[in-house]
Amino acid sequence: MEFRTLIIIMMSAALVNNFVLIQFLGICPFLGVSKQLKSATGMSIAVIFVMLLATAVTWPITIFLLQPNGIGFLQTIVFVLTIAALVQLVEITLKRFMPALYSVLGVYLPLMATNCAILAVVLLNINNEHSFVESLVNSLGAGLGFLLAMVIFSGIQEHLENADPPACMRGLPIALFSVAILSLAFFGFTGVVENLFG
Amino acid sequence: MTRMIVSFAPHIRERVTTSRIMLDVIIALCPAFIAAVLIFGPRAALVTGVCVASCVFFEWAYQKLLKKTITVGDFSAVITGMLLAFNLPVGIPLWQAIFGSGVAIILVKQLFGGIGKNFANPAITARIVMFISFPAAMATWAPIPVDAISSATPLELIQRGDLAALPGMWDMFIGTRMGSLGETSALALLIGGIYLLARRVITWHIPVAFIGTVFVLTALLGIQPTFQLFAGGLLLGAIFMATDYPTSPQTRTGRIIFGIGCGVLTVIIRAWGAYPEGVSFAILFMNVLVPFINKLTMTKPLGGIKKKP
Amino acid sequence: MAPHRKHTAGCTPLAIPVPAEVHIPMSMHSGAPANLIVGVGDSVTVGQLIGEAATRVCSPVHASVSGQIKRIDTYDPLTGAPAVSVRIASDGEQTLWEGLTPSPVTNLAEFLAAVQASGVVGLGGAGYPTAPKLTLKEGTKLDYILINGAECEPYITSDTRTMVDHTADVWAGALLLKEYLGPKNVVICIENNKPEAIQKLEALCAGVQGMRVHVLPSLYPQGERKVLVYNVTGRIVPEGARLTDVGCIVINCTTVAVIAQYIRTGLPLVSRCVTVDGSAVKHPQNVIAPIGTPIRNLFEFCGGLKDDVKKIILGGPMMGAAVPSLDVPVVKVTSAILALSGRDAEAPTPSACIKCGRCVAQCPMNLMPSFIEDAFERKKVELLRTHKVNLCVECGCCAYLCPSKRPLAQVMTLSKKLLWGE
Amino acid sequence: MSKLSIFMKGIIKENPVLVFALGICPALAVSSQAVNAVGMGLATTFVLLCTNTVISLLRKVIPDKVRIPCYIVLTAAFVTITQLIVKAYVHPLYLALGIFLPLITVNCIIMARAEIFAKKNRLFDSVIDALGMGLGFTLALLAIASIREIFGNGTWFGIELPVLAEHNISIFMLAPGGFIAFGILVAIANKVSNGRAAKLKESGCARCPAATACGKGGAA
Repeated sequence: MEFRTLIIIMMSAALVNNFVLIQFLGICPFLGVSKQLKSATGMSIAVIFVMLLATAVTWPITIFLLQPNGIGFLQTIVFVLTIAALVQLVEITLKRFMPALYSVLGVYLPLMATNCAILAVVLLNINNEHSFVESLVNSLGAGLGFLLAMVIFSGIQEHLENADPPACMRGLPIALFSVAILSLAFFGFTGVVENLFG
Repeated sequence: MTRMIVSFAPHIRERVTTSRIMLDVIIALCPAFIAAVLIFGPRAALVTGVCVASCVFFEWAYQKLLKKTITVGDFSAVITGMLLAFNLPVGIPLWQAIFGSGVAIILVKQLFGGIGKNFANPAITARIVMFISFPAAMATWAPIPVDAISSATPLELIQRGDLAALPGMWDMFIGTRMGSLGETSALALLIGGIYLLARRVITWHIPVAFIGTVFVLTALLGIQPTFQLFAGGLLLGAIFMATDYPTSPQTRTGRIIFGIGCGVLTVIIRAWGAYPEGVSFAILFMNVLVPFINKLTMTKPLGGIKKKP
Repeated sequence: MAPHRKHTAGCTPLAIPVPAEVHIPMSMHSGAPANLIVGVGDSVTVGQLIGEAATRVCSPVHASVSGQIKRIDTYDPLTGAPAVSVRIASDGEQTLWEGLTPSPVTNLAEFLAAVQASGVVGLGGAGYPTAPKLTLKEGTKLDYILINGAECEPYITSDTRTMVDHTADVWAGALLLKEYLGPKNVVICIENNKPEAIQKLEALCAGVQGMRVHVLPSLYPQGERKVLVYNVTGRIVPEGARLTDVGCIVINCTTVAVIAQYIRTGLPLVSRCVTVDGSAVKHPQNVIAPIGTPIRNLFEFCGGLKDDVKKIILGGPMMGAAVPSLDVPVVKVTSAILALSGRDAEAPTPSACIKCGRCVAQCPMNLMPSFIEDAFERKKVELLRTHKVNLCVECGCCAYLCPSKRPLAQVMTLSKKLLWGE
Repeated sequence: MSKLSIFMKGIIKENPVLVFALGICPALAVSSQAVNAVGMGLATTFVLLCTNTVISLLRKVIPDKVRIPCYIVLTAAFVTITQLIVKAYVHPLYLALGIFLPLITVNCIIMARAEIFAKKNRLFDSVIDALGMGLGFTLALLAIASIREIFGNGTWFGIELPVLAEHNISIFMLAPGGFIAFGILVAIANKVSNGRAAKLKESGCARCPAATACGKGGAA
């Protein structure tokens, strides 16, 4: 598969059907952790890191282990367990070998276990029958989309601190309305990726 | 002995007030309004009137309901109404215009705390909401649907590729072409823009950066640069929408970056996007980036030493 | 930017009749207050020392009228804060103190002693004692002495009158500064809306090496120290540093004139030229008043106040302080007293900030007042520090320009206090 | 606590979606059609019911150190079972839910209820709690879905509504509409419980299973 389709997959996962803003995946951490730019970027890098790793591990398992011997329905359990184990493994190795990186990502790694976005990416890769490289690129695109949405939303969250919505709208509701406006902005990219690279 | 007022310095203030500025913007919008009525007939005035009335009503009702100080007097709701109307085709059903005004005033502006507190431009966001919610109504440009060819905007014609049916440059400049109410007459918009610049309500940075980038990029891509300037909502967006105070950066360099960003996104969407018109999406996306632009282009205080954080 | 309204530029200052009583506070300068050395009942004469300098950064206080000490008050008449102030009932003769002798000056030490003895402080409004300001640390390379004749505040013309009427004193003072402090060049900075002063001083400067007049566009706040240094010499005073660290000294032209007068006649700073103006004053003009005279006398001398007077200001309209009553005395730094009536006295009701960016574009110190206001409302000290609100010189431009009439200057001052409080 | 109060708690006072903002992903994603929303709600309730029963039965058996992985395995197992049942009997729902059916395993509500309630209480209470929470979740989803479908499509459960059918605002069917509808409902929940919900949300962080590991505030 040449370079062009890879770019299309990645850009469409990042912009056109952005995981958080269009497909509603990973909203809990998105709303919770994006109060400051530092924690937002830390979280997003952790998400990209674990997404790539999870895809790299789960794709071979399904293709070579599950599907040949017809136990594809075990997919869900296997994926969830591998992600949880992976997160634990990564946390230990990072703490041991790369303390600097750990100080940035370490706090968010346990959150990955219950993060819908990561499981979703992995499941989508299998459902859309992507090849190994395509699914890697797809999760990279999804991660970048998550990073883009998180970083922009952390800017808005800081702006929201100066806004004074009505009493019952403070906190989550006003954040949700801001995300609604943000996802409106992402609608503009429909069609751009296909024509630009297609 | 009369009681003296003891208040903090400075004790003299410039005469300009917020409502004075907003009045200037309304005056600047009048030429475009007159052009719209001349080109599209009396229904243009009806649509604008309905939009302005509903915007003012929604703002008044919201503030009354929540017992806030009524700020309808600063004409900002009137401007949002006019700008929203200028972004709509003349044949738009009135209930959709009222819904758009509701979204613009309540969802985008008042919920965040009224004037100055919103991060997205109310008129632009409402236009996009309507553009996505009522695709059919937002795409019929002539009041009575004349044959399909002539009732398409220049940008749609370019996208379809039949360049023969494009109106001449003079029509584009005067505005006798298909398009939303306020965006067609380039002449009227330029008059308004010059008035705003003369009254120092807006600075040249955003419009010039925006239009300049679009001109340069379309020239590079070779899709009729001069034509693109007058087509679509570029002039209306660059002069009136992108320069909206709370949703654009406050520093000079910030405004230039904002303008260039809007220009780049507009050309990307116009050249390759699914929608023919990219100005509104470009402005909304750049509005969302304004907190970062403000942070990046913080002015360097005279003598301020950059301490390592 | 701010209108100039220099109505009283043309009229030469007239001395007001000697007031019945003067009220002289011991602290008319920034720094420690002076120690009172006279008691109730002592009779004093004009120019007699009544308060000696307590610390290095302090300035002596002299009696401005001859008469008897009536009472020692324990409050500062301007601010009402606890401080020592003296009330002297004048006998009307204005007999000079017999000890007044011109003190010839031969070297730097004698010059600085004379400056300290004259009781002169920064008369531009800062009120920093001039002697400690001129005593430089060892090895400070002094390139410029800028004699500040900018006087950019609207209404005020007392400096202009000093430069026009006492040009010789200003010139003599400048020569003294050049001789004893040895700067590379002395620059007299005047705004271009004072042609008479420029023409007179340029005539004197002609041909003298190292002395020149620098004409500046008349823009508020041209006279602000750091702005003046930047506009004339192009040097930027870094945060936390003093002007001498960039080899400059800014000194007000009236201060220079008073130094020269003291050295010539021996009379310390006992009276000063005050502009009386404003929309509620019948005949605005410049007057010469002994220090400590209640401003009531000055207003009466200028034909009294119109009945719709609403606000009395000590100093200029941009940085001056509004005072509640007419009994407040003239002090060393009072360059003007204004009486505003009706509409322009009312404090306008602020509306929501529309983020128009006018204050950001106008701030002379390149700060961002609208962001600082947002940070102050949320009490975010870290953000205030990054916005460097400590560099704000409180010139009032941001509040002047704000279309929503928000009290930005006040917010900047409160933010600075919040930052220092940390 | 009386049995009824456990049940009612889940629906109004401590509604998982509107008060604790748990399980927002499925709540927004699947709520464009009322039918799918109810389907999703019932599927989640079924899974919650099973996990709660099993966990409360085994609460003395599962060692505390390893409880989180056990819960994950249990939930994943029951989700797979529901997935197969739905695929077999209600195929259109299976197609509509798409990847959100397997995503129930990562749904915070199940982990939260297991962590807070099931592992401490007897079987009967856990079952009632599961039903209450499940119903609360379904009702919340239904509320969001009806707002979105009525305004967006002019229909409700597929039935054409008289006036609204011609005047539908199709943005409610899309992503921004989802956020707005959910925002409105959370605002109403805050208004009704006048502020108590907001306070609970702050403490909601303690209920989220990752809170112990995450240690950083604001993860709810």
